[in-house]
Amino acid sequence: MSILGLLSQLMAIVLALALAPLLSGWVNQWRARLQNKSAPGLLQPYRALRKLFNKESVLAEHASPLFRMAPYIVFGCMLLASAIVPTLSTDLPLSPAADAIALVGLFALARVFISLAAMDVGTAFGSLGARREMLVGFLAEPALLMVLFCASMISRSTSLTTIVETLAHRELAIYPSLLVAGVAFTMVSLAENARVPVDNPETHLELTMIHEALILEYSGRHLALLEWAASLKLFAYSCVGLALFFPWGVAQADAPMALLLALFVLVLKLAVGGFALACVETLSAKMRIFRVPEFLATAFLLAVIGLLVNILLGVS
Amino acid sequence: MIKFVPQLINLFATLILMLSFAMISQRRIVSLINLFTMQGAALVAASVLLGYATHQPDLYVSAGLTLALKVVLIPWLLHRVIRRLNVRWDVETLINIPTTMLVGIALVIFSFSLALPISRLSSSIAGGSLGIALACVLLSFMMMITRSKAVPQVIGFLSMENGLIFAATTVTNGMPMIVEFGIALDVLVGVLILGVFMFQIREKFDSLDIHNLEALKED
Amino acid sequence: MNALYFVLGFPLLGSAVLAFTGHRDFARNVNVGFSLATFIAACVLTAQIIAFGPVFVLGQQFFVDPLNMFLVTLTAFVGLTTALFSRPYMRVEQDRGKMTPPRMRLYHGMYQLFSFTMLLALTTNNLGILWVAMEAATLTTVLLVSVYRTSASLEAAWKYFILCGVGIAQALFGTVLLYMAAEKVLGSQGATLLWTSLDAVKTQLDPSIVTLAFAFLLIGYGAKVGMVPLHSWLPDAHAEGPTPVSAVLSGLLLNVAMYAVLRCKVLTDGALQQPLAGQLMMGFGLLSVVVASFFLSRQKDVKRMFSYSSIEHMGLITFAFGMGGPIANFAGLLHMTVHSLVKSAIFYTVGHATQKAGTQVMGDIRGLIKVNPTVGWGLMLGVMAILGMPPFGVFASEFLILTTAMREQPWATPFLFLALGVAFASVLIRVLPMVFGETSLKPLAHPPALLPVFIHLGFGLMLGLYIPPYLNTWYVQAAHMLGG
Amino acid sequence: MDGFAHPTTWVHLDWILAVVVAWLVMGVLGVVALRRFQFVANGLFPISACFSLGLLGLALSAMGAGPEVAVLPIGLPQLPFHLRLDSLSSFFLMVIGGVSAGVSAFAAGYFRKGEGTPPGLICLEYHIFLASIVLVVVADDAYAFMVVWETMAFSSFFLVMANHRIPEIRNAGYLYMLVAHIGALGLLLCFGVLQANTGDYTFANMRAQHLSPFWASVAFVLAVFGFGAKAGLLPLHAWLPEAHPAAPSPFSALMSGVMLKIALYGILRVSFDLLQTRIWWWGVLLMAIGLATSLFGVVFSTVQVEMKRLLAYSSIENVGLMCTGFGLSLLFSAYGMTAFAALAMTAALYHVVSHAFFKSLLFCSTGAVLHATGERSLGKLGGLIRTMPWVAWPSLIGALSCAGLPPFGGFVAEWLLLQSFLFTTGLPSSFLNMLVPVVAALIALVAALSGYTMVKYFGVIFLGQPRDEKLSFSHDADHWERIGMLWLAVGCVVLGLFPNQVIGWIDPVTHLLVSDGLAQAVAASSWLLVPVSIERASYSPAIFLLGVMACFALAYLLVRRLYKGGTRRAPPWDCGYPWQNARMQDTAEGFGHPIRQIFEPLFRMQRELPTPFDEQPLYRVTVEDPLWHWLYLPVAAVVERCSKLIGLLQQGRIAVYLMYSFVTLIVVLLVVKQ
Repeated sequence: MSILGLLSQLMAIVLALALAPLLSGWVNQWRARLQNKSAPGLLQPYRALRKLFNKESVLAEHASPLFRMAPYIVFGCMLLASAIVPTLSTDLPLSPAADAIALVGLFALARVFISLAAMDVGTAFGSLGARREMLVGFLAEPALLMVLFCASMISRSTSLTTIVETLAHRELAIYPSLLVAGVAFTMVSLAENARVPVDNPETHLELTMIHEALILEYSGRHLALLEWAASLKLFAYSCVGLALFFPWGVAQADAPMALLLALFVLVLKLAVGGFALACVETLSAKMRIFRVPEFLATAFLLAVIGLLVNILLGVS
Repeated sequence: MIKFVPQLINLFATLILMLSFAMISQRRIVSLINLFTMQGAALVAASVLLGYATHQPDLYVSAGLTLALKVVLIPWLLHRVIRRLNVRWDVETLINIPTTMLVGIALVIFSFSLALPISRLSSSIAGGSLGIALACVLLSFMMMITRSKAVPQVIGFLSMENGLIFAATTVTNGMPMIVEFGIALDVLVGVLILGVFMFQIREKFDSLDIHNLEALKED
Repeated sequence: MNALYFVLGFPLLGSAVLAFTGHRDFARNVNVGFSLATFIAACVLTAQIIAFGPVFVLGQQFFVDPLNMFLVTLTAFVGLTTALFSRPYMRVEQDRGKMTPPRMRLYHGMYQLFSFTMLLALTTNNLGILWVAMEAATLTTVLLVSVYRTSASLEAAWKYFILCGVGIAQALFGTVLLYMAAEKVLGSQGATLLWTSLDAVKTQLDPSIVTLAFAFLLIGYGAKVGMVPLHSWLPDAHAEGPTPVSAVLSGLLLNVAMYAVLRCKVLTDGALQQPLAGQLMMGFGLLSVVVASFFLSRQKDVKRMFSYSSIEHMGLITFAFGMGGPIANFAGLLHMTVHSLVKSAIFYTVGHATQKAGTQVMGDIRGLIKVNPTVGWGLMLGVMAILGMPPFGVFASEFLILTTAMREQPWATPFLFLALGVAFASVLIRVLPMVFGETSLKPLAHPPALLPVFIHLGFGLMLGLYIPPYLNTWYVQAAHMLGG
Repeated sequence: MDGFAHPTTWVHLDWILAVVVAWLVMGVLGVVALRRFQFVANGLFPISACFSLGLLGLALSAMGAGPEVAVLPIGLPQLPFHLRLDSLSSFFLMVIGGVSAGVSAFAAGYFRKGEGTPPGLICLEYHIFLASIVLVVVADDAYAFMVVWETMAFSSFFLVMANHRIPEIRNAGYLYMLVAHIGALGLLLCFGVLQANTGDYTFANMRAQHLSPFWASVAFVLAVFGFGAKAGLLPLHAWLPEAHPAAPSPFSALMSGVMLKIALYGILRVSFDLLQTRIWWWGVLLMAIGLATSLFGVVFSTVQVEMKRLLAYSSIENVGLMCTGFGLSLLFSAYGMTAFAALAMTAALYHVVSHAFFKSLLFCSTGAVLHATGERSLGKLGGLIRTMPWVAWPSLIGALSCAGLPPFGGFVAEWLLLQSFLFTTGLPSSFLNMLVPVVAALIALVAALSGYTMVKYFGVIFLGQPRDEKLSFSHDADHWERIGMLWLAVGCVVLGLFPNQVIGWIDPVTHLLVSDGLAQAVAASSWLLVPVSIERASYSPAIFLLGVMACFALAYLLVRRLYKGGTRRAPPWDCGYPWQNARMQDTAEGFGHPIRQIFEPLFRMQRELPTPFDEQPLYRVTVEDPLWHWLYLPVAAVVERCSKLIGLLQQGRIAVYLMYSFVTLIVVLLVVKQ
């Protein structure tokens, strides 16, 4: 538990909190520009959060304590997830606490709580959203697990820090299984973060919305927390993607000065990632809800094929 | 005289076989009962001859017993039953007579081939008659199967008893007295019960046809 | 003065007394009294046998050894409990006018005579007398089966008499052949038909004659045991007579017939070196188990169903004795005891149930537990026992039979597995609606005598969990005596 | 009880027998006081719960101790009941003790006056059931095992038939008893093979036998068939969703939580302990059956509309997962990789314990709901969290644990299982290596789907608006029921947060079965669960929970200081449609609709669509188990046809009967002639 480790852990958490809204703001800005609309400010999400934090929170008459507790739990899970994923350096005291499978479990826990909270209110929209969220969830989770398995096959370990270390500091070799797993991962992250092909983050149209339906009943500070958690989730997913597929530039345990360099590299990578996401969103149209299972099933099979390829080619 | 006795015994044995063959092909009940009486008489004669040949007094006792039962008492009883229930019309058979005859011959051949190896070893003078006794038993068995009236079935059963008694006396020179007596008693009581039954069946179904005794079956 | 005289004397005396006073009220208690006397005499005889070992009585005419000793006690005991059961049963039958005074006289007289013939068959040493006693047993029960004078009972009695008469005749032919084979070895003085003398000299008997003799004896007595191709009379006879008669027929007469087959098997095994007798019995046993279990699922009448279940259990016993070997014989003997105890208990409860419902058709008997919990639970536990559920003794013997069969005759186990499974399915599906669920039955006028049922089930449970040492020595000695 | 030493010098086994005797006395007391409802409910059941706690303590203390042997005088003369307590049986005793304590306490509050069979009789059957379960686990010879095995089935049959007035319950009881008996017949034959013609049925003798691979495989397949029938593995599972909902809830909790595990104990005892030879395809067979069962179970549990059937199918799914774990461990030990075999075995055993706790908790909660509302179908429930908080929160813990979510026991078991699957790449045969992705993927899918089911279960019952007016005045669980559910919930949480301690208990069992254990790897780091090595994988539930709680507190403080606005209560957002009512919430069928659509070929559905002219349009879809029409009904039809054929044998004519005996005589004479 070196001091430096503790420092890097704290930095990671603060960084996540700060950068997450910025990342979603950046993506929204690029999306608007690509659709040649006038783009909202880069700091728009921060202003929205401050506004929501000051508004009065309206609760449904018979909302149970679960309804009020859910936002905090979801926010806590997302924060812990982004703390676990090695973004700046691999010397994180918290990372032995949870490996890849625990990370997937964490996302599942958050999803279950937000769905239960949505059903708690008892309106048609809430339960409809919960059902759709669970539908997406139960297909995306195994796919994500397979992707993580594929990566752990290569580094013979499921703890994220070891994966990053082995991939980053081994000689540059092209792993075909990682290519296939990468495609699967992008499809899963699109579904999980309610991006366009699966669900439109901004829409409030009852028939199409999945993520929005869950947080329909929330307002005031609870809504703020959930919005922040959503952006944190996007941030965590992109960090996992970077850790698995573009691990270079992450600081080692014994190189404190490298933290600054790692920060710069991380911001650059996130920017490029954000832009790519915006392009994907503008290029693809939203699918019918009954097409989503096929979309996710293909992701799932791609991940399994990645694993098979990994075994077939017999990584050393 | 002594040396004639084995041939005489074999003669009576063949007579019994021929009678049971005739009983199979008989159509009328009254003549069926007469044939059965004749078979009983032949059996008595055989046991008397055997008793004389092997100097065993208890064979005479068993012959007397058979005479009393199979030749006198049971035929009289059957005739009385037939008169009381006026069952005079002839015997209905399930399969026609010629086929029963063919089956009968096949049975005789089978029982002979079965009994041949044994009869060679038998010590008693009438060893050969084991095959005939077995044939009688099988023929009367087959008669019971092919008859559809109660009285012919009873007669079949009794002629089977005849066959068995004949086997007992010829093959082993008679069984101990107590056993003979027991067998005779059982046969007598059996016939009495059958008679009682016939009255009840007659009164319940007002006919002695076995066909109406077919209610108990798996539907 | 050996206790055997009393064992045989009391039922003979009882039948004489009851033949004249059978129709009176106290006749029922007299019947119970005589059965109790016979049972006590049997216990005294058992004590003697335990003390002094096998004994000859009346100059070798009667011979009592471990094999028939426990059967004698069992017969006397079940005779006593059936008498106890028939007291309320017959009173209800009388109230309903189905049993007129002459029929009551016939019933009580024949009942005692029937137990006399069975005890005689068990204890006699002379094969001829054994045959006569078996024939007499058939005669006494034929009248009992047709006592109700309905067309069905008449038909059942007729078939019973004809088929068993033919069977017994073949047994006589077998005895004659045995007599012939023995005479060649022992000379022609009277002792040749005594089983003990035959047993002493069985290795020198001529194999071909003894095989032919065993074939006839197996077919003859097999008809009485109810082996499948010869079983057709059994369901009709056991279902049509009054229930105490069916209980005694199913419980005891089948055991006595099996005892006779066993006596002959011992001689045949001695004469022939190769196990032909065992293989024949296994064949018949397996056929009986499989065919009877498939019959079970088609039954509508409760007593017919349980008589088919008797055929199935006797098939299992024949298969066990056919396999031979100490464990299989032990299992066969245990199965005989427990089967007669549990089957008679079932017939008692079924008797009361049919009287309550007024019909034997299972479709009309519903919700016994609701109407009379003791009858309902008695029937449920009895059926579970007969189907081989563990705490009861039937499971113990089935366990031994199946496990030895698995290794010695693996080819037979799929058939046994199939048969036991189908039997379990078909009996349970009929009994469950009878015992559970809503009901429309009215309680009986006279309280049912259910003490015998729970005594029997108690013994069945005991035999399943703890076999007393002296009973165990009996079985081991008898199993050893049966060869292997 | 031969040679009963003074109580103080009793060994664990004697104390366990004392508990068993105590239970039987409880049962008899119950029957004696048949109608005195108060005495039975508040007197007997709580005491038996204390005895269960005693059993739990005994099992824990006996875990490390060496095997103890005892002989009871009852049983066949040459074969008295042999009993043996080794680490495997003490592990399962721990499961029995823990779960039955909670369930007995819950049952104390569960009984109401005048329902079904008198509580005294149920008390007897219940305690015979408990006693026989304990004896099954310590039985050490074939006869004792079979006797107590079927007594367990026998007594649970009567429990299932508790309220036998309803015809469906009678049919369920019949099916249950039939499959149990057929399974037991299979076991009988398996023990017949194991005794290898020596006539000695003790397990010690069976261990000493060296069976040829053929006979060993026959024994193994028979054991899997026999125990599978009882555990509810795929082809023979049809009785489980019928029987468990039919029984009163506390007993279906015990049957689901414990009795299915006893069947798995049987598979473990035969395949790992009695059979010395281990062949690799055994593992593959067990894994295949396990996977098929779990996938089938979970898919069907998502589409159920009756809460207890939903839980029964989810029990099938969990049993399937455990079987997969055992199969993998068997595969590893067949290739001699004991360390990985120990990992897979620990995963499966962990799943056994956690499933026992959370499934009985869920069944108890359905029991409480059923008693409060008298309604068992999900379509008429909802919003019970407000009127029954004491039932809702423990069942939330149960649901999350069943879904396999991180802080609870279910997740640890899944985590270990997935870890063990990562090592199959070390297997020599390439075909088995291909196994990894397929099986791992299926397990992940099954875990995710069970999450889906649990959201449906908890959401539809406890959250949202009550779908029926009479639900609003449903009373909460009484104090006994609360104690029972709290005890089980605490069990789930402890299993979730302290895996190292639990693996310490499981270690002697894995040492017994696959002669290797995780203990030394796990003991190295007290708070961190490291199955093989630190860099390979590690998971620490305590830190994990601490992390989440810390973030929770951070957010709460952050918001509390920053936030100035208050909170206001208002009617829920109705998007401009004022006549929204409770019926408009998503129903149970609705929630299951996507699964029905995706896994369409697996179901057998009858759909009743209303015609446009109906004034009362009714939409109903009934989902049936396809195996009924592929396996069970054809078998019944074949039996029916055979018995009809054989029925012709008995066709009434005496001449035909005489023909039978005549032909038999001829045939036998021919046979004898040669």
